[in-house]
Amino acid sequence: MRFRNLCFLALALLVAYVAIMTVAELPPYGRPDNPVHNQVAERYIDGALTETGALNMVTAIVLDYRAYDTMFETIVLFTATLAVVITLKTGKGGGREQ
Amino acid sequence: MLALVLALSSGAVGGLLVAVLPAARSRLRNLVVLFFTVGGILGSWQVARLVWAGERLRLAGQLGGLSFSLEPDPLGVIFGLIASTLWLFTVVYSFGYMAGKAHQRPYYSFLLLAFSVTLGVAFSGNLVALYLFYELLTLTTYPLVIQERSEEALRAGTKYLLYNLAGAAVLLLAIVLTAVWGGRLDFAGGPILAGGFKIGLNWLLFLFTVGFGVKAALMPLHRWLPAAMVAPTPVSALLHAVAVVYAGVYGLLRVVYSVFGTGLLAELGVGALLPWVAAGTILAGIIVALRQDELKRRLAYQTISHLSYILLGAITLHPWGLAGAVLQMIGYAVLKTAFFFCVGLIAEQTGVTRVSRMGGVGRVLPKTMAAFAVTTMGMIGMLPLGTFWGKYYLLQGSVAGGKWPLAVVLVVSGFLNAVCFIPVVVKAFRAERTPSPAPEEGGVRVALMLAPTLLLVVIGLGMGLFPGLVWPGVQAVVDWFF
Amino acid sequence: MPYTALDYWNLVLLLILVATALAMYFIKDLLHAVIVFGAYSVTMALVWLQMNSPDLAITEAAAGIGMTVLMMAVIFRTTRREE
Amino acid sequence: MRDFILKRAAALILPFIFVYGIYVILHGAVSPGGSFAGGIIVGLSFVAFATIYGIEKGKAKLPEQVLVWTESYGTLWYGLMGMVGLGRGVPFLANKLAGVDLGTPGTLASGGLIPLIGLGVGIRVASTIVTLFFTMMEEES
Amino acid sequence: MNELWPRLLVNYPYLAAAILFVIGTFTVLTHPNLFKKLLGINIMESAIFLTFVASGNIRGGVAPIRATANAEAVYINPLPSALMLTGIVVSVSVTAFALALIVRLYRVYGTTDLRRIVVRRKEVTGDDGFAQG
Amino acid sequence: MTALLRANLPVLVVIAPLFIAFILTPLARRIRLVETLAFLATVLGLGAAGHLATVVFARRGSPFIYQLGGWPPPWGIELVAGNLGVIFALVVTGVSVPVVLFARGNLTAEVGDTGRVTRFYVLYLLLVGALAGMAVTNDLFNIYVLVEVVTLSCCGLVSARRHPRAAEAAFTYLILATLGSAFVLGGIGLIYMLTGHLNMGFAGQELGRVWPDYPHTVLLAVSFVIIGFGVKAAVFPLHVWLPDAHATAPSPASAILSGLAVKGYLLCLLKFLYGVFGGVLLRELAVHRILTLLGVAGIIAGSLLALTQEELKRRLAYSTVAQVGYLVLGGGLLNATGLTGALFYLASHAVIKATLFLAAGAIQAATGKSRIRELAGVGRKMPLTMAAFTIGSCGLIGLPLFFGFIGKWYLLVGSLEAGMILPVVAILAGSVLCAAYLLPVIRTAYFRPAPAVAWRDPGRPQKLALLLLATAVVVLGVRPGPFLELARKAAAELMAFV
Repeated sequence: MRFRNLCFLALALLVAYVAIMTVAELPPYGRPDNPVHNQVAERYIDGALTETGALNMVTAIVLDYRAYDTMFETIVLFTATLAVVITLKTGKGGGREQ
Repeated sequence: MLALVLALSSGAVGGLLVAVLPAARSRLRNLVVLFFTVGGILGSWQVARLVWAGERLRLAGQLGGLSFSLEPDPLGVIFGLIASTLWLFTVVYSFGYMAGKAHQRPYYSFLLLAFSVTLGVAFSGNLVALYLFYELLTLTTYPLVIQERSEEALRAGTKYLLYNLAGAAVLLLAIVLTAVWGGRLDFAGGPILAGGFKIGLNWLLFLFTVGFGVKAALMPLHRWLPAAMVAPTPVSALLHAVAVVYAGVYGLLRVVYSVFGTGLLAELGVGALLPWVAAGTILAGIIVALRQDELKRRLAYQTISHLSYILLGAITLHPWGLAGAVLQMIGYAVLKTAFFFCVGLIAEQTGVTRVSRMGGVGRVLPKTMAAFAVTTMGMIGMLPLGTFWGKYYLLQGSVAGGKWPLAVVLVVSGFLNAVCFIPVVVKAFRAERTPSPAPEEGGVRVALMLAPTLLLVVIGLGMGLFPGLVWPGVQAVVDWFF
Repeated sequence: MPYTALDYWNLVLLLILVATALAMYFIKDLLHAVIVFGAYSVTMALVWLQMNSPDLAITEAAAGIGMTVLMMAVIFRTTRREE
Repeated sequence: MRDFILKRAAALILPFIFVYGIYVILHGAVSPGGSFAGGIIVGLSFVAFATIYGIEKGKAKLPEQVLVWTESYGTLWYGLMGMVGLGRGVPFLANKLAGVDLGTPGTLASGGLIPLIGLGVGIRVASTIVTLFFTMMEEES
Repeated sequence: MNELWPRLLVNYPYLAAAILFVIGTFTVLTHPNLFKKLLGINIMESAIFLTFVASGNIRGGVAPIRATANAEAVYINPLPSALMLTGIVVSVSVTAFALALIVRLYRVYGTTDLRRIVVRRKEVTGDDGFAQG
Repeated sequence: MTALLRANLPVLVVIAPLFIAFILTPLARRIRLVETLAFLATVLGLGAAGHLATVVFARRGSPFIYQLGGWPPPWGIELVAGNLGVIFALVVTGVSVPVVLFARGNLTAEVGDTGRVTRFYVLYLLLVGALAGMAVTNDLFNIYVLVEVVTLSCCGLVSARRHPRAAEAAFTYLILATLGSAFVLGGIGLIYMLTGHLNMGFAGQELGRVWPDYPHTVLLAVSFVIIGFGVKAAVFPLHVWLPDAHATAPSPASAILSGLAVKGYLLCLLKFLYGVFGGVLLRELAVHRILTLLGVAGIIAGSLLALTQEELKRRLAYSTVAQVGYLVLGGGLLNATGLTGALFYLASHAVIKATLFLAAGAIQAATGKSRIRELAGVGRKMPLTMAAFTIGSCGLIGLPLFFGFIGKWYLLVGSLEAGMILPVVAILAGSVLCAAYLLPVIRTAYFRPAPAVAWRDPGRPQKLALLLLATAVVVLGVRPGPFLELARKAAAELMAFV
């Protein structure tokens, strides 16, 4: 157990090193000229009002531009409910399992 | 075309039919088995006739970019004829041998299936088809090996499977390499790789040798064969002396003449090494056989030795060598089957399975022992028998191919064969002690076993006295490749 | 780039996040760990408010604090709290 | 018996929490928050009710069958909303393209299908949360 | 090195996220208690959410809700926020399911500690449970 | 009406099972209706996928692009039903039909009362829909959401089994799979930060332009994606959860988990590696070598581990680890032949593993035995079940004329084209080992004396399901032509990025 923990620790340190190098390399935080602020984001910002009628751009994206994702998101929630029920309601006989 | 389909499907249909027949109806089953075996024989004779007449039979299919074809040529036809003809004898012998034994239904069912598969090996027109039937042959004969269902049989079966499946895997690799380098896989149209020399060809030949060598029981890969002798005697006779091992030998002949071609093979280092592997196997096999007390094991090691005769002939790369190989294939198959039948008869009637207890058997079973004696002479390669001619051409071929030490090996091996079996015959006729159970020569059961044995011996003698009977077939093979 | 007050405020929040995350590993009492997780969620919601994502902040507050922590607390009524 | 004050306070506060949740759901297109946050708030108001007044009363308020229905048909509702435009030859989940009136931005009815979808999702999330808690709370009994 | 530090200081939210991620992963993989594993998963996920959201932020920007008051405002990128909204719901779902499983495990084994579960597996399920693997 | 359906085919494949799933829960009392509806849903999905295939064939190479909500690519979510999508959609829907047929009237013993069975079906349909979604989606974040649906429904299916070990297996699975999702999401985040796009095509283009500026980030993103999907798809050293989960799940669930769910993640991995990162980057970072090595290790280790298992379902589960190795290996060869082989093998393994697991489930249900050496005589008492198992085994071993062979052949040729001998050896050794761990089962079932107990073949729907799958193994093995053509086109589609 101890040896395994040490192994994981070493692995985590390795990951941390790469992560730090990556962090140093990533586009600087909070700049308006970063790659993410491209034409995609611009259209969401400028077009949300006219194209979807929502003031809140996040809602516009969630429920209109990327509504398909949100459909699956509700499905995830639905799945989780089903899974919880199927896990906990083991049927007749209370907590007994066969 | 119809003949080809008939030859191939007859066994499979019969096998499936037997599998669904009720176990109790043994007489009906025997009739069905006989009917479909004869059907297969008729089909294969018809195929042979057509091929010798120069017709081109071809059944081809596409398997996802891989062509898959059945196209018998003279060599395949010879193998097919040997297998199908001997199958009939074996089936009749089995009616006697298996009578009253357990698990008859799977036995006949798989025997017929293996018949189809063996003919498939013989008639396959490209490497993919050959690989398919080669692999199927392993799987269909496995239940026959474990026919006894004893622990020993199951162990032997596992060994059989592992050796052969591993061999098939190596073979698959070799085939893939051939496909990548040669661009095609069909046998028709000359050697596949004749186009040019490549560095890896030595390795390819090595892989092919290992792949087919497992079934052909080349010496370091032979260990499954003695183990598989736990099977019932007809199975040992047919499959492990003829059909299965010939599939390997046949594959090697294919590799030499259809995949590489004699020209290319002569340039390869491994190709030059092969005759010596074969020669080593010949000698080692028979020497090991000398030390076996159990009769079937002795025969098994002798099989290993004799299979390499055929290889030896093929690898001399000389027309006479090839002729000798084909002649040996025919003659040896007939006599070895008869040999095993004799051993089976002896064991069934007197319970003797060991050389050391053979004394006096000749007195109680004179006909069987006479057949035994004749086949022994055949194994040595004496004149009035078919194997003589094979050996003669092998000797000629090795000398003509410039490898005269091989001829010496052949002669020595003949001598060792004599040492191996003549004393057994002498002991059987001369020693006093009588084996305990009373023999029952004369019943229908024994007649069913004895008749095919004697008939085979007669055929062997006939081939020795009138070699012209088989010569046209041999000639066709030699003409085909040279 | 000089830090503004907002950045320092952010830094403090992030440090709290790291500290609570570490604390969660070491705390023995599971209920306490869950409470710390609640603190972690609140801090996260604040961070997101700082990062101009009020939608996320509200959702995190509802989901992370309300839902997850409450669920875990409900679970502790049946299972053992101690590690 | 167990905490009178708590029950009184809950009776006062919970309706407001509930209404606030509905408000968040409905104003998803206008202000921060949205159907998920709102749904969770609505759901948690019921959960709090069930925790304080006992799970039996909670179940009496929201029978299992209702939960099952809202759960399933809430998700279906989303898909049906997505199919509004299909008849007009526009793709699945289209909003403006489907010819829905977007309304006046800034008002509650703005955004075409967005509030409708949002309402469905909100109810669905709420019922999910209630189901989850009820299922887990049943454990102890 | 003198390149590294200024860049790290600029990207401090990412750095924090990386640290959180490592802590979370470590917790998931090494902590024997099932609850702590679950908390670790949550930490991991929120670390990634943090990365996403930070990448969409702009210093001095405003929240992506169009207000009539200042038409000149620099709105931040709304996409990461929208995505992470989904992410949070997913993580809540996973948490709920994992809690349900923990309850069921507790019902069977009477503990939430992996080490003890391994010990009790044999006596509860009647066989030696999971083979090596 | 037909025009309407035709115009919406790509999304129809996805939502047909989902929509029916949504209405099932309230119908729990009428279990027959639920079963029929579930069957209908999968048949609908198969019909849609088949229709989609003909449409895509008719378009001669240009994929069927579907913009959800009418939003054009960089903004909205785009579904691309190319050959790759079609092949996977066909596999998913095709395998799901017999599996749901097998489950009919057969789940009470393993799952429980009607409410649980209904929820099992709902989870099953959600899984199928989400997998079909994976086939056609072309959006990074959409993949993440789909992956989560698949993960949760898979874990739900595992925990549906009423067995103490099921919860434990499901928990391990859930935790590790969520760890994997977190890694995947991290990878997506890094890609998004560098490119600003979530559409795969745009992100791939942009990444191909900017990656020299961010070497570490790209490396981290690649490793996140590989680790993430590797955990979920049970690529060898990360496979620890798989045997427990697949062996304890109810049999239909095992079939679908081993046959399809794992493949869905692999498909996503391929989409990421080829579609987003692209061949140049893969070569630059030597990712393809790593994949090949992982594949080789997986084949050998998985097979050897399978060999040591005594329980039939566990043996099959470890076999899945080995077979995943083939697919990863094929993905790492970076040539069209290898990819063709991998995609074909993906399909064949889906069908074959479903056959094997269903047969194993039928055997377990009828005999109550799970260990291999207790199965003596099953072959004679349950002829159809065992015949299906035998056919499936032949396919998995890779005999010619069975479904598995062509895929292996192309993988072999592909490895040789890539000039690597190690994968070749591993593939062949894998075949032999596969024979070594499957044939003893068949031997015991057929050739050992049977005890005097009345075991029977399962009921009619179960028989029909086994028959369908076994027939598919044989028919597609004898006539792989059209399917192979599809796989080849799909591989060409992926290779277009290299």
